[in-house]
Amino acid sequence: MIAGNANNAHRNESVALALLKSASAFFIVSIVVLLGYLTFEGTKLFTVDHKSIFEFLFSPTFSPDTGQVGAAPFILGSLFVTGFAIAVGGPFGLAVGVFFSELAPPRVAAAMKPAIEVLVGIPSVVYGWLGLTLLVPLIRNMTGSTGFGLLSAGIVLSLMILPTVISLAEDAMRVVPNSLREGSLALGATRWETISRVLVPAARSGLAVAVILGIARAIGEALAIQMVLGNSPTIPHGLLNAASALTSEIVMDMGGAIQGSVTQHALFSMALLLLLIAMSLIVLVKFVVRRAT
Amino acid sequence: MSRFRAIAALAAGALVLAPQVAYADTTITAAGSTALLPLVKSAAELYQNAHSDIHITVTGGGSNVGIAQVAARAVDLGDSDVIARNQPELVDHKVCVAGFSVLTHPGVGVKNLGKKQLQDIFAGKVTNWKQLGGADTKIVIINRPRTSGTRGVFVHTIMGGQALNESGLTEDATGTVIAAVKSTPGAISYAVFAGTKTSKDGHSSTLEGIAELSIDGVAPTEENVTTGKYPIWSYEHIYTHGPPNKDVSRFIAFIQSNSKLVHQLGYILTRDMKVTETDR
Amino acid sequence: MIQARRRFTDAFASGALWGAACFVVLMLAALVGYLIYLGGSAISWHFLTGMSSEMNAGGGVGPQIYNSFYILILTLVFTVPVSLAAGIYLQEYAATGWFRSAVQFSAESLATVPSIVMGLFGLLVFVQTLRWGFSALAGALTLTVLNLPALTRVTQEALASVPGTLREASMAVGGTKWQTVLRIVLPSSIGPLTTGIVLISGRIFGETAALIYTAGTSVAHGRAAYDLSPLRPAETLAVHLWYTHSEALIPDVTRIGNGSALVLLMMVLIFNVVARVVGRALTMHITRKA
Amino acid sequence: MIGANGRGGPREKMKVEDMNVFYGSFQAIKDANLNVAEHRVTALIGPSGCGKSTFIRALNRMHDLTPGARVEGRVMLDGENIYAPSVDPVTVRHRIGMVFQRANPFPKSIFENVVYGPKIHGLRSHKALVEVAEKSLRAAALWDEVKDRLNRSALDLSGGQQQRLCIARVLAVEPEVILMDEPASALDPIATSKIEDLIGELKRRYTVVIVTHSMQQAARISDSTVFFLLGELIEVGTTSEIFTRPKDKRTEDYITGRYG
Repeated sequence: MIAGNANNAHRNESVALALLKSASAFFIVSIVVLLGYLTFEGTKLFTVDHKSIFEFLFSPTFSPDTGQVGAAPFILGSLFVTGFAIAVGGPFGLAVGVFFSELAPPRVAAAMKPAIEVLVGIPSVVYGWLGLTLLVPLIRNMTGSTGFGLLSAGIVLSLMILPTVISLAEDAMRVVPNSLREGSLALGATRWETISRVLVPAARSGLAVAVILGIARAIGEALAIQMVLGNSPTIPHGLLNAASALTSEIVMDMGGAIQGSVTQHALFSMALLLLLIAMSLIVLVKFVVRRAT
Repeated sequence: MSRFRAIAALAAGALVLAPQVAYADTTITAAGSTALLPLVKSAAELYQNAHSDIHITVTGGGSNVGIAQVAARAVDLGDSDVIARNQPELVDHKVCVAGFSVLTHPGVGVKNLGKKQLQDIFAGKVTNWKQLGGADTKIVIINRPRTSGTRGVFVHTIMGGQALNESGLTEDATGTVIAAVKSTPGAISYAVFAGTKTSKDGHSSTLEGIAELSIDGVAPTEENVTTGKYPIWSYEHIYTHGPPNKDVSRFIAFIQSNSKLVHQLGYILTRDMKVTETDR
Repeated sequence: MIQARRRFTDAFASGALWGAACFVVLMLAALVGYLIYLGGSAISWHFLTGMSSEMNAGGGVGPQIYNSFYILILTLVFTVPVSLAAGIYLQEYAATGWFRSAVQFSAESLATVPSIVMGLFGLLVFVQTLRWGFSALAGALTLTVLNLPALTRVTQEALASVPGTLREASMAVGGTKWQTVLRIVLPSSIGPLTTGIVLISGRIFGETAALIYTAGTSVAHGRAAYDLSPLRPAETLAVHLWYTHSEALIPDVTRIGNGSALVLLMMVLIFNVVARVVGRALTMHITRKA
Repeated sequence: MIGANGRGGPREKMKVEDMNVFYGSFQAIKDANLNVAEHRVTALIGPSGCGKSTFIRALNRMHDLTPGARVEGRVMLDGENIYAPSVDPVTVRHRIGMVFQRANPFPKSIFENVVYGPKIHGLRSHKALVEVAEKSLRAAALWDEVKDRLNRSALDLSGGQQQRLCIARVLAVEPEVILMDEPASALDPIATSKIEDLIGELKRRYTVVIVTHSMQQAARISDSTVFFLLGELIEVGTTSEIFTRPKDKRTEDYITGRYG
């Protein structure tokens, strides 16, 4: 009597669950196919073309037509612009995140936060376009260089990672229990002492995650920096020099790489490297979060 | 539940059917050389005005892009400044000849250079215009990426086996090269006549904001190209994957036969050439 | 003495934080102002609806705007059902277990894949392997994979905002889980769900790197530019902004660029405002809370 | 004599045998045994945290929805174990409805709230749904207050009206047993007394089990009373017995206010 008079609902339930599960499985399939494809294509440089991984990672000459596949200029370029962005945009973003969580009166926060969310939504080409029409001429006039180069790209990227860092930093600060705030203030600490000695240390793993995800955002950015970086496939020796990054080189060369050519294989190796960096950042985030709890 | 099932069926149907939906009319796609781009694009606009049932989309990307994409059947036409080697499936249609200028920022103070001097500049051995008798300005080399046919022609005709120094800027296309040379003091680069010259009443002149160099005293003019005195030129090719179909072949013929357009844009008709490529 | 120094430090630090926040907002205002200044004169009815011209000055971005919306809608058609389903599964069904962890980790990993790498993947799979060529469909499917994680997260958060008591109430009258989700939980989360979907639509609208080698950089001429077929090259507005710059064949590339950048910015603003207003209105309508 | 043990009195509707409930490793209910008489109101009382809510939620398998919760032992409904593997928990909840501590109307119209259950159980005809809605709302003593605004949002109702709507919603699926988890705890005295009057009506057609934090309420409305303490079912008896002659010292202490 209790069992089985809801057969129809039951069948729907299991059909629905099967659908939901297959939609979820699509994620696993996607990442596995993506990783598989990129690993397959990205290792052909070493397995089919017999280039050494050492050359790919450390050689400064990238000229696949003549068989030289050193990606060091791009790796250094990516690391540099990302480092620049996080060195400038990181502290700034953290500060603004702390501000929103701890200092901003609700009305000020309500007015300012939509602005930050607009920043997130601005397409990267628009940042690139602004860099191209505003920043590059400015730097050219101020320094006498071409204006294209690491400095321009670094500044553009700093701005682009701000919203990510700000919102994650704010979230990290907000989960710190109020009792800590009250406890510190009750001991006679000033607001700044409370923030710097109690709240920031308490939120440090969340703040670290904010910075790490800022790095992930920066290292994957392609067009905005491609437009202002100057795209010179050489190892840069100064802030004002043109350079190239992993992402921007892919943008430049991909369309013309003949299927199965060394060039295409090298570009896929670079894409694979980017993916591995991005995924190791995720693992790092997991590690930081796990250690904190 | 039936509603739910209907939605699921629709979604599945959309997924299966979407790729099957075909064009209503004839479509021709072209990609490749940015040196040939002005001609193909202009021709496409004219051709479509006359044939409203034909859709032509044209993109650049560089000669190697054109060859790669036509080989992969991603486009119908692959435009190239250089010959596609070892790809027997590609059929070559020579459409015209293009000359290429060496162009500089107007402030460099140099009007003529020898081939050897050009090699020294582009190999990075000479780094200041002062060393060549010009202004005291750092030389900024602006290259095209490796996929560029213009770059291939330049290296082939001028560099004599030396590698390009790539520490300067790299620009995607003819248009961006010209924009970058205009705005960068000390800049030097190479680009197709169609990009460096403007034509008015049948007379062509150098585009405002840049300077064109003579090479060993020979000015970059159409006449000097046809007689073979000026070194940097090449045949412009349109490749198809196998023999073209009727529509594609008509469009190619339209480009080849439109001498007015070819002249107006700074290209040279193949029949006007007094030398052949092997003479170089 | 010490008190005074502490108070000074406090005031100084607060001032610095205020300064940083104001700087960011002023910077945004400056960027927006600059783009309006640059692009304002470029935008006209003709610019917004006109055919793009590749050789002559005075072209518009009509086909590009059309393609942006076309690809956006196509992407949503694929993304919304899948991420709704995955979000429901993760939030309502899968409490624990290896499958859930695997899905969760896959989603997080997908979320960090750089869009240019996703574009490369799309090129390889849809354009080359499946031989669709550069097409709106290849672009939309690439964007689908790119945006699934974000939309799934939005779904999860929207579902989490529905009080558990409503689920209990449905169960307590004999509702199955699926009935509960479909009839109670989803409708109750419509506000935040809408906000999230519209915000992500804004991002899809402006996406570029993943589209260059999937949807392509060209549009057809004439009325063919407004073709409904998903298997045609479909340059979007954002790609157009990048491509006009990278090709720079158009004589008035600066004007087109400035105008396109401003249109993109305005679209982002519109998407943001719509997301907020509509989401809030729906939430209020549903929950009767002011 | 009215008793919960079924001797000579009313039929036994539900029977709990050796029930243990765990949240993870924490044991919330220890070896509980109970008989629930048909057409009677059984009240569960005890200090907060004593497990009475946990116990009542185990009676219609609501714990299935709580991650980490586990129920051992048997709960018989008309002689069938609702925890048997062949039993569908959804059907169990169809027959054993539940009303919660806080009113939880769906963010839908009053009408849609009431007919939600019948609809998901397959009733399609609009006419039939309208009839069910009126019948249920009348039975929940809400009809006169809402009959003119059935299409207004349920969230526009007052707290007391919302709770009676939730009761109507349960009644609409015609359950046999109604479980109530402190249904009046969030209500003002007037609304509370309406709910109490309603419960008195309901027992003529249904079997009611109610958790209450108020001993006075238990005394007013219930036929038998169960006392819980620290997860243990201490004592069961007729309400008058429990309140006048508790057998267990701990029950007496609670009744006389020593547990606060």
